[in-house]
Amino acid sequence: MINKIAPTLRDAVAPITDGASVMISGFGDSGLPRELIDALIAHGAGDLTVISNNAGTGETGLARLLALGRVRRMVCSYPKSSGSVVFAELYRAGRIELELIPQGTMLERMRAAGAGLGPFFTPTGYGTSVAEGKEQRIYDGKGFVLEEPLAADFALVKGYHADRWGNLTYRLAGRGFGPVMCMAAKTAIVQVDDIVPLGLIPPESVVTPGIFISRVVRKDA
Amino acid sequence: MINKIAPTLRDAVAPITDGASVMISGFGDSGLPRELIDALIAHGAGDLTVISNNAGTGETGLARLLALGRVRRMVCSYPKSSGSVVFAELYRAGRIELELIPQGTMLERMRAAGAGLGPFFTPTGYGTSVAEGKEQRIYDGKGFVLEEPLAADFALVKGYHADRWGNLTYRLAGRGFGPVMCMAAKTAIVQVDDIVPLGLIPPESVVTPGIFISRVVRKDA
Amino acid sequence: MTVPPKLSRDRVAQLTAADIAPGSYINIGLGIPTLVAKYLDPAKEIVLHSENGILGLEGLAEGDEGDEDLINASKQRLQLVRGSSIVEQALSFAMMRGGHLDATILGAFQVAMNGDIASWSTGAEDDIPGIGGAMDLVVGARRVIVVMEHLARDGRPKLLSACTYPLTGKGVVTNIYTDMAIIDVVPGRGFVVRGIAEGLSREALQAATDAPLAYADEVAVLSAR
Amino acid sequence: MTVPPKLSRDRVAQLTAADIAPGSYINIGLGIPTLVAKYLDPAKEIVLHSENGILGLEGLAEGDEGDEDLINASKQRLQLVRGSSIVEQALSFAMMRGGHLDATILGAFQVAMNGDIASWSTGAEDDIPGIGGAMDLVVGARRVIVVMEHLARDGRPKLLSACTYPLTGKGVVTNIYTDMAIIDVVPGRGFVVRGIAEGLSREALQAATDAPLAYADEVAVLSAR
Repeated sequence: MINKIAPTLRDAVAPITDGASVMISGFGDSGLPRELIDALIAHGAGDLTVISNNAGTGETGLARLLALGRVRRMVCSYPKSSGSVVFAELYRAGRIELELIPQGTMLERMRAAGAGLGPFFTPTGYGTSVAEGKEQRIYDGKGFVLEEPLAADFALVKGYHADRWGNLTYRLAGRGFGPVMCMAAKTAIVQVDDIVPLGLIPPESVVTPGIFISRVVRKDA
Repeated sequence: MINKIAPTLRDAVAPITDGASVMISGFGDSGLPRELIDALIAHGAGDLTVISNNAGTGETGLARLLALGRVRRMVCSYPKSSGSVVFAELYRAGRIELELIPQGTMLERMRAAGAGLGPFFTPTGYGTSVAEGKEQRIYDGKGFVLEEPLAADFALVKGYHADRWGNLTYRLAGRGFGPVMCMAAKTAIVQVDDIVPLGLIPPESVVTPGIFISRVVRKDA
Repeated sequence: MTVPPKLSRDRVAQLTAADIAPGSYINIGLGIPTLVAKYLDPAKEIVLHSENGILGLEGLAEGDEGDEDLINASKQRLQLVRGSSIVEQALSFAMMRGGHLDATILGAFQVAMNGDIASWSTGAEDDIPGIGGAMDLVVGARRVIVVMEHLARDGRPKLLSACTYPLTGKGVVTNIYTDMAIIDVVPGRGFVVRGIAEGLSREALQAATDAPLAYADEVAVLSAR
Repeated sequence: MTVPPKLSRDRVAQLTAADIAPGSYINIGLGIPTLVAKYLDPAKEIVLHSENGILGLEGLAEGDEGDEDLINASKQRLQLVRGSSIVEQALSFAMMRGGHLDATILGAFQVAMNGDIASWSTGAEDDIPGIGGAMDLVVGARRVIVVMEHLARDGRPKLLSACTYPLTGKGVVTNIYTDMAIIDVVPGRGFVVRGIAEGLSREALQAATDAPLAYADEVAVLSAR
């Protein structure tokens, strides 16, 4: 019997090791897997590469993970939301590496990794500093930059409902980065509001099929 | 007021001109826009490039379009389903051009066109005749072939429900090629079982948002 | 000497909004652009896109707290309109990069006469860089509309022969709405003024612009309200 | 001379099915592979993938006509199981190419000792070529399992030193189940037999194979039923 349900948040993040790369869903506060991040903080893994659109705000969640010195490298598109104080301090002090990627390129690089594609040409960033050092090409009269797939060891994702096969729905625009991160990570770990009986999510309403998911866990487990 | 509803099938296909490239959804009989194909036959446009997974079976629909000599060039992955007699005869007689593409590459080339990407490297077909004459590259120890985006002037797609903004759902696995074809065609024309009032399709259930759609039409209109 | 007449932020937003065709799909960025939404005629059914995957947004009703999973790129809470849709973010960026948006309306630090735009970094040493979705928007939208003040806070021109800050996109801007003028970027011609604030002289506009200005056959006089 | 003992198509399918781990996501192709589904133990909850975007399929109940929008790659009508999902075809191929399927089980014209497979064209002049999803499956699935007869209809070996027909994929096959043997393709070693039909001699198996055969430390004897 397929059973991807982890009994607790703690169990869900247990396989994350020092030095791992971890994708974290979310766009600002929307779609952010708060409970899984807290579990990761409690778990203690460090020297992490975190791949997430933003770099945390305030003093909790991702910002706290950063403040505790657990993150060696941040890969994101926009680490300067208002309230991203912790990241700014670490960055100015030279205590964290930053790979800055246009958001669409970040999404597409993750999708390429999940979809088994190699590098691809995108027009985004052509003629800007983002393109420096990268292969460039004119195609159909337009400039393109070659970008590589972006995979990760783990993804921490916020879903809405899941069943024991790992079939997932998301809540409103909390969907966001979830689907591509689940594809691009070797081990996708998803927190949900509710785990429902198999068959309850209509087949056409499943947004991310269980094939991409390793573990699901209730956010209050 | 946005109103993408075409009053009749005939109106829906009216803009298709001689020499146009036309994507047609469907996987075998599933997801095939039969009524739009019949309207295209009645409309009379010829010298077409048709991009569709299969090349028609029996004597109706796409097979009839082929039999009438309206198609100059067929782009597909699998033109040899049982019953693809019309295509086989034309092909053996040298009366139709064929571009044969692995199905996943066909889908991904359409997606690239719709998503504004340039060429991309895919492992599919590496080391086979499909890769001949194409740029190839070893990446991460694996062989890849460079493939180009595949766009079209029109797409004829079978949807299930639509509203006047063109928001779409599909029926079961009839979904298939629909979403990528709607993205990749300049003008996406969609037949549906029913046109519903705006707001009736729940926002999270819309599979293809109206931004990708030019016209929707009831299949019996 | 009198202060040169300038249009209010709201007036600039209003002029921009008036120029969006009915039924357009548009993305609206931070700064003055957020005001544009206020002036869109509801009868025109212009659909707002937000990069996190939403098509069809509007401001919250008075007193409504909104939902944390219904926000726009500025992280403001909004609500869905009738006919809205929600998709995954990769598909949202396919809309942006793939030429499906009729227009993106955004602010900028600098715009050059060849259509270059600098909007994400001043290149200052202690600057925390952040790109977000801006590079995807400017490379993909059919029209790239910059809405900004004509002069920087320190009084330096923001419309230039060439940008000095790091670029967001190359040769992409199509129209500029400022508190002094409406200017199109025309390939081969550069900045072409098609509207000028009432009471503002062409000399004063040129003095505020660090690149040569051409004028359209018809130049509208933009009243203060 | 007696006819060399061969396993039935059903027995080959059964042996293949027994070798799929519980909870696997697998794709099953045309020919003998379709029989494999019949022998999968329901308790193992093995999830069948169909390239048109379905995960979780099973045969129709007796007398059920099925639905034209619920078919598999062979265009047979099937039904959904509890826990199934339906996605767009581009995402379905992302599963295939992206290494998310545990196994693909397909037929072949030829397999070479380096793992090359030829399954889509005999290269004959009047052949209508058709690739479908085969090239994506073999390049992406974690295991590529070929199920076929050991010899072609004309008696020629299908397991070769090198394929002569156009390739579907290069160096991709991991396991082969035939009516004579179970053979793994091991990089650097080539064909390694780990099961042989009861009553069949190693000499007879070698004679039916146009490439050198190595043997695993333990070679199972495959009974006729």
